Amino acid sequence: MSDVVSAPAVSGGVSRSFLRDARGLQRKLVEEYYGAFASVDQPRRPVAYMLVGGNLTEILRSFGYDVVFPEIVALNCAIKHQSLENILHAESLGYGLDVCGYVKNDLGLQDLGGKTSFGQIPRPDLLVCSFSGCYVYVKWWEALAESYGAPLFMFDVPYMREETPRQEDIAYLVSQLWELVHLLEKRTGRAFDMNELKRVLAESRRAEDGWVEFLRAGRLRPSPIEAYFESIFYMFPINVLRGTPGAADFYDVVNEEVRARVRDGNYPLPEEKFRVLVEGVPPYTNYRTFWDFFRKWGAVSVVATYPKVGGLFDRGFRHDPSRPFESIAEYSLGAYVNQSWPLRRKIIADYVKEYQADAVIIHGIKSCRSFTAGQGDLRDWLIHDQGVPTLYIESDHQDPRYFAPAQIKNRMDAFFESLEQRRAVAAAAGAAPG
Amino acid sequence: MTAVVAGVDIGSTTAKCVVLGEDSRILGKSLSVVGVDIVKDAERALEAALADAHLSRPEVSFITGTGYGRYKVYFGQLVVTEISCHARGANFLFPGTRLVVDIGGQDTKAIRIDDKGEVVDFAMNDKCAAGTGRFLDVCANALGYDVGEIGPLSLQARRAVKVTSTCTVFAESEVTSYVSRGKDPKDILAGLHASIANRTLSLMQRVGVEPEVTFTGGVSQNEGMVHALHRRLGVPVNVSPLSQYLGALGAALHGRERLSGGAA
Amino acid sequence: MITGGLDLGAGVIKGVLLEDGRRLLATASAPSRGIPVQAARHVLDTLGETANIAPDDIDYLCTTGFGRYAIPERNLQVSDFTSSARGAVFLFPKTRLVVDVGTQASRTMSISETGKVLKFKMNEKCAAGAGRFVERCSKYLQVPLEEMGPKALASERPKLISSVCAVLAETEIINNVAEGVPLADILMGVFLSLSQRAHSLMRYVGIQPEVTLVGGLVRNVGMVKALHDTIGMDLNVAPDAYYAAALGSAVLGHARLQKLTTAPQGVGG
Amino acid sequence: MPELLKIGSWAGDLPDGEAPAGIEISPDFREFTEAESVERIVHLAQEVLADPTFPTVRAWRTAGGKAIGCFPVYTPQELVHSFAMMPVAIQGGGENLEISRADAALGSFLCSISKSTLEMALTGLLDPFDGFVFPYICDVSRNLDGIFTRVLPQRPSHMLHLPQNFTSPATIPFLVAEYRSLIEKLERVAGRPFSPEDLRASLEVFNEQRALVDRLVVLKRDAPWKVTLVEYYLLLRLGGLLPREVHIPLLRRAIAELEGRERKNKDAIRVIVLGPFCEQPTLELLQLIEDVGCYVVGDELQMLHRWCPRIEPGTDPLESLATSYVRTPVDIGVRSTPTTKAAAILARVDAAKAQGVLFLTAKFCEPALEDVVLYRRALEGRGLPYLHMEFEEKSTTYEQARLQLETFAESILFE
Repeated sequence: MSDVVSAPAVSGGVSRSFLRDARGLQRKLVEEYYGAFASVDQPRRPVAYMLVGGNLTEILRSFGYDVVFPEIVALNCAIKHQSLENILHAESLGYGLDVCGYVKNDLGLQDLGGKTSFGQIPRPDLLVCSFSGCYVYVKWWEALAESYGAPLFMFDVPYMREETPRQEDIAYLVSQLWELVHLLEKRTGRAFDMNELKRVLAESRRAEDGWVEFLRAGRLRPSPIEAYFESIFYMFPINVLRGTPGAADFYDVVNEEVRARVRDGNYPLPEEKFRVLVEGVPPYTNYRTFWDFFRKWGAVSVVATYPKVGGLFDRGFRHDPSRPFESIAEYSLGAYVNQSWPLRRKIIADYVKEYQADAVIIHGIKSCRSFTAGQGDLRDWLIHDQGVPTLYIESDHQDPRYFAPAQIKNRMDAFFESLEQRRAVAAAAGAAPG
Repeated sequence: MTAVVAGVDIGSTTAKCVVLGEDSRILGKSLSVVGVDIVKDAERALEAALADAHLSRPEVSFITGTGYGRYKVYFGQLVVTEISCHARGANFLFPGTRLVVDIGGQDTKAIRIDDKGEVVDFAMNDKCAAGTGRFLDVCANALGYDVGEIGPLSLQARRAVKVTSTCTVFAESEVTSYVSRGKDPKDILAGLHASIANRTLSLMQRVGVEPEVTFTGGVSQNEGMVHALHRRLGVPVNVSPLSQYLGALGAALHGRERLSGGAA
Repeated sequence: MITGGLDLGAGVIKGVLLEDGRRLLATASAPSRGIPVQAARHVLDTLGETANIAPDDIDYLCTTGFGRYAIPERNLQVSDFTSSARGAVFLFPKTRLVVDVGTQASRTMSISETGKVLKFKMNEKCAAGAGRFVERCSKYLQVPLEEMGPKALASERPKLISSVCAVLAETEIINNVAEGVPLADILMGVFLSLSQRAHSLMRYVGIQPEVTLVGGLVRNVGMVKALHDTIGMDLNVAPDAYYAAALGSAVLGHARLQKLTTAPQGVGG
Repeated sequence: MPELLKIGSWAGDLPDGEAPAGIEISPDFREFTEAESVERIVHLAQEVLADPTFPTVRAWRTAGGKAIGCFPVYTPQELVHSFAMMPVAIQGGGENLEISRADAALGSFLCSISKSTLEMALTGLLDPFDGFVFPYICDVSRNLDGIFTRVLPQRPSHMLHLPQNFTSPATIPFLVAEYRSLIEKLERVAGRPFSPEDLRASLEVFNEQRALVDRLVVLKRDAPWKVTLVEYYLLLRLGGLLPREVHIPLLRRAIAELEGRERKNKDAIRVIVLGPFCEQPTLELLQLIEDVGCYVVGDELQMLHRWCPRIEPGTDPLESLATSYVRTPVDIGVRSTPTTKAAAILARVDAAKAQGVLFLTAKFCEPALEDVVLYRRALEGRGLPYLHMEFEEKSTTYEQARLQLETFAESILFE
């Protein structure tokens, strides 16, 4: 298993030690995770499929389940240029051109037998659908339930329209969580162990602290981290391995490395010319190309919204062993795409200030209407109401047919060129006598 | 400093070059079709413009490349995107310009600029080539016209038909279907122009419509399109016979600034 | 009995004359130039000249294609799918899957032994215009249309085009040219990309032998090779398959005519 | 001068034309109340649809009424009605609306109805409304609410979360709480408090409308030659554009006429149309389906009026309303019932004696697109033919649609 998902090599003026320790450890964790599924015939533990947004990892883990996230499998396929084949297969099954690429990649992959270059994806014993922020989740899990006949638990999470959830929302979620617990007791023949759940939650909390420390490093000038391209790799433990000691330890290593970077002056780019906020899902199929478009201009993403799809930990939320069910309910409500547009706008405005971003790059994707519908209005609001230079580009996260490199590059070049020009003009005006 | 500068704009279909004298007078220009060898095409565009200016290569102190093929202008000293170049070029020709609309072969741009010709904000066609020059090209072809003829013809329309397809490929079948239903080609052409004007307005609204509006790019030479845009916008639109050269002109101007140690 | 079949496509009008539903007497085609009626008349005249038959000698005329309703003297009109299927079965009786890579649309259909359409699918938006796309590439790359296929065969490392938009795909080709990709690889890339799209349509209706290629690009060796390589299966290819839809409509016309002549009381005016 | 119709607290099932106390209905609706023939009603409906300025809503306002725009599908219009406000179906801008600003705000890959609805908001066409309800039937509808709060800040918009967990005992209480949040906003717009009694009366009004709609649906299923698809559609469509008190008698008259109609039963194939539960196809496309030789004997058009059968007001009408969504709704692509869905479709096919299924999905409508595969498998299992086509609000040419529909009909009719 040497061929695993890993961060692309960073070239050009970057110290070779940048990303080294954390990246190596991340690679190892990914390898171990998929490696554990290698033996499909005799899975040691039952497998639950889950979705990243509002996931219930802790509860499933407390019952000894292994968790598989088809979204993450799909994105790994896309990075490794295996998504198109799966997508085309799904289209031959009847999934239309405009169905989400995650769904098509996954259902195509499943129909082809679940084999990837990073391991065999096991079949589910249970499908847990957290309907949190994405309607397609519901449709996707319906399709999986139909093809596997595995039981589906629908965890219905209300959309957040106010900053604080209503009491009725929490009560609704807690009631559903207990129903899940009863279902798991029935399926595993094990009694629910509250102490075990609390122990898992404590590990989650420790990982969350570490993850937030990493994210907040983007507030430094220059930023020692790449909050979009680098974070994407470090999202794996917080989303997939949360609740394990390994996840929590991982962020200790990451943060140690980030501190060393600051100490040694080892930054993502030799010169941080532009600090940008990136909103939207990355084009995984052309990840490296896209990153190059930033690097070329000395642009470092110091904060990004995409790493918050698994939870807005940096805005204060933590899993809490003293309020296990309530805090899980709050977690599920708190996924980034489960926030209404007024709340999303506020988060972005706060980020721009907090991280001193010079500009915002919005990457809209064809697949995800939840994330994307309204990003044009967001662009308008940022430019006209907030005075933040903003660029909006579109492609897809899974389907390489929608990534037009020449067009995207042209827009990025023009955008940074104009930022540079304006900065030069401002500097000239500032330097002018009188 | 007696410097002659040149700008070379390698677009998707044509290569343009402008040679500027020190008083920013246009000494020479060229326009040629781009073929399979872009590097050579860029060379040729420069040579042709120099011939037009009666100058030789060593007399040019600075060359800037722009357009899709800008990285193929190997002999240049600077590359700038056509967005910055159109902004600078429009400001040069019409100093009051605040919004530049460029309809090219592969894409359409709306660029908001300030009084110095700096880009404040821009928007380009998303997703696909809907509403670009290629759209007119393909439809002209389907109707059996040369792309140069369709603008004037569209102005003779009595009642424009509604063209709803924004996809270039599908617009073609829409056009064919109108023909088979016996619609007047002039009315179809008027409909096509109105459809592009509408898409263009949508782009312009993204950056904010503010007079003066300067219309550039190959399609700006199409009077039917100028008319359709004017009608849709309700404000006059600046058009110059030099519009096609605006990218190259802007590139040359950027080069001049760089040479004089200015903002570029 | 002589039946005529006319396929009024958006780009080209094709026609055939068929004797007794079996023997192909003549084929002819002409560009439609947006005026199908005139071009269709011209095709009918050419067919008559070739077969040495006066226009009145055509007993039954069946039309198909985009302009099938445009010809007032037609006796019957059928959809392109129905006619192409019959045409394919006429040429290759064991056909179960028909693929038509046409000027404005690609389509595919699975058929029964009798040539009845079972399932069919045509390309969606953003993936259209296969034939037109090849024409544009020909113009762009300055390679005559008839040379594109043979030239593509020399390709060693085809350069696939990813974009689903025909116009953006052109931009990609321009970039490939700029990056110095050999012409043969670009050309084969074009054909392979089109084949892949046709392949996904074929997979949707279900692939089973025999597969017969009909329509606009049947004469293009590059396209045939690309399709063959993509589906990994032998394809029925015949020069007359270019006329499959016209042929199929003549076949259907003959069947209808027979029915009418054996049951004359059923003819309504 | 005829008596003005009035609306307000309806007690029970009033006969036609009898006016309860409440807001007066503008005489502008006289055309509808007096329209005697289906032909005349269809003509009026086409006029209303061709006018993007919501003439019926403006007429309602001139009499002092307030109006709430309701996005499809499972919107509890009864709640709006109980405040004596007019619930109006927001179903896109139709083929004549030019989209120029909404594209920029939304992004490229979205359905027509979302773009035209936002375009209407940006161009003042929604000014006759006092508020909007967007049910969570998909992410686009949900996000529209958030965009509306910015582009129309003076008109309250409410995103209604529709639960997808139908087995939890906590679902109905949650939905009641959801409705209460909506009620709070409606109270502010209406300037009067919520009354369970008024809701009870409103439920009865809608029950009457539903019963009539159901009668029309059954007529279309059992005797499709008596009512064309366009007539059927327009009669239903008016239901979301007229005060219910105007629509109900109109529909009753129309159905009586249609049931008595003498028309020839043509040799056409019987099909069910699935998919257009939110965005609606153009009239031309609907007509084309029948022109090529199909009788539509089942469909998902105008689901806003048909999403559940009769609702018994019960002791707590609000809870009854919530229960109707959770327990007894009509399942369409935007409600999750994975294990029963395919079987339900086959049952519908059987009940309608359909020979094939036409999936008519709006371009970019993801929920509809995803269900196609599920249904496709079920239909193939039974050897039933189907055709999948996409539509958009703006279409002027139908060659491709005609070609596919003709082939579909030919493939079923001919050997």
